[in-house]
Amino acid sequence: IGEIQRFIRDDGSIKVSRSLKEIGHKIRRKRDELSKKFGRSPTVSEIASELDITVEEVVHAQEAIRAPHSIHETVYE
Amino acid sequence: MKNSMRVSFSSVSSNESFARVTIASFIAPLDPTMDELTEVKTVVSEAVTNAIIHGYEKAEDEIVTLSCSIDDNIVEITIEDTGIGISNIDEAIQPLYTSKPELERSGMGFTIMENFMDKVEIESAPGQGTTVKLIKEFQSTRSLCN
Amino acid sequence: MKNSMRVSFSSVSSNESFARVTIASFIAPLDPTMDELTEVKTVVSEAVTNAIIHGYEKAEDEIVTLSCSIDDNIVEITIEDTGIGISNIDEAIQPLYTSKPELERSGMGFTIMENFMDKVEIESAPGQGTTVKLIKEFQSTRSLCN
Ligand SMILES: Nc1ncnc2c1ncn2[C@@H]1O[C@H](COP(=O)(O)OP(=O)(O)O)[C@@H](O)[C@H]1O
Ligand SMILES: Nc1ncnc2c1ncn2[C@@H]1O[C@H](COP(=O)(O)OP(=O)(O)O)[C@@H](O)[C@H]1O
Ligand SMILES: [Mg+2]
Ligand SMILES: [Mg+2]
Repeated sequence: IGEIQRFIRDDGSIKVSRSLKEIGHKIRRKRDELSKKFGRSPTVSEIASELDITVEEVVHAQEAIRAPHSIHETVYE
Repeated sequence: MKNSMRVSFSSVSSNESFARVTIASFIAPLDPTMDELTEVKTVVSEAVTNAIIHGYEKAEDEIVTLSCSIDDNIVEITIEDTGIGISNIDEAIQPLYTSKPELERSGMGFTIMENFMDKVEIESAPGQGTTVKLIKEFQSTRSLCN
Repeated sequence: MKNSMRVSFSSVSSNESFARVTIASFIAPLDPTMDELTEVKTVVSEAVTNAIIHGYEKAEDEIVTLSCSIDDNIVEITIEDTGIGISNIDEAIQPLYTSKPELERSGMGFTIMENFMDKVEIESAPGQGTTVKLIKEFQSTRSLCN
């Protein structure tokens, strides 16, 4: 129920595609920032706690900003 | 759009989160609102938790199965276990009824499912297990109104 | 930690993304790095895409099965189809080899799998289908070193 209230505060009528993309961009920025800071790739839970979101959200939102047909960008980015 | 999936997983509580992400990711192509997505994740969570703590009484080496089929904008979800089953379904679905008050269960699982979904069907036999079927129709024309 | 799951889904290309999120969510409790997560998603993606476009030649009414088991920090993933199969596996795994140059395939799918995973095993029989098994050991002590 806490999860529900949080989404209502965040305007729950927003489309999933848009909301996930926004979170996805935050994840990407935070990943780059923490990679520099740590000198290694941050873990999923480090990203989640820095952004104050759940690991579930990290996992689902990360997919939303993947451009389709760009497997090689994903690999070599 | 027609699509279906069926996933079986160990009855460990960390898989509640796995089930939530799995269903969310499967219905994401329908582009629901965040509220709708949260509702579907919540009902799946409730049913999977029931399977683990009631059906299997927390035994971790059992299997829970989650299926989902999408036919146009109709989503049908089932959660199955082969656990102890429910002997009195009418009693079980009463708001606040719980057979495990010692676990601080709210007794609101089935009520939440009935609230968030268009249809809830429970099939259960003592000693055989429980299947909960959840159906919801999503608005298909919403993207035209944006 | 011991856990396993097995998911079957329709051979439609939108399920490539579903498979990526599903595997990511299942291994998330191991707390992988974002790089490791991307790598695992990529190999699953490559294998699922192969099943759909090569195994089933884009027929959308077939079934692809993805399984994963976690035993401590060892992750074993299989991707199965019951499609056309591979007659010459040694040739198929060569970097740049593709049987479908007309689709602008890179021929790098198996090479990517071999790069990102500790072990890749392919079982295939023409007319019967293909099973790709991928194994990777994750660091179990990462959280202790922080
Ligand atoms: N999968 C199941 N297997 C066996 N019993 C179940 C199952 N799901 C629900 N029940 C029974 O129905 C009751 C009500 O479920 P629910 O509304 O979710 O409340 P709660 O889980 O808080 O007890 C449970 O207390 C349990 O007795
Ligand atoms: N699941 C499969 N079923 C049938 N053939 C396959 C399968 N996976 C791979 N192959 C064969 O192996 C070749 C190499 O695969 P891959 O390295 O992924 O390159 P690509 O997919 O770009 O062709 C494919 O072109 C195809 O002939
Ligand atoms: Mg309950
Ligand atoms: Mg390929």
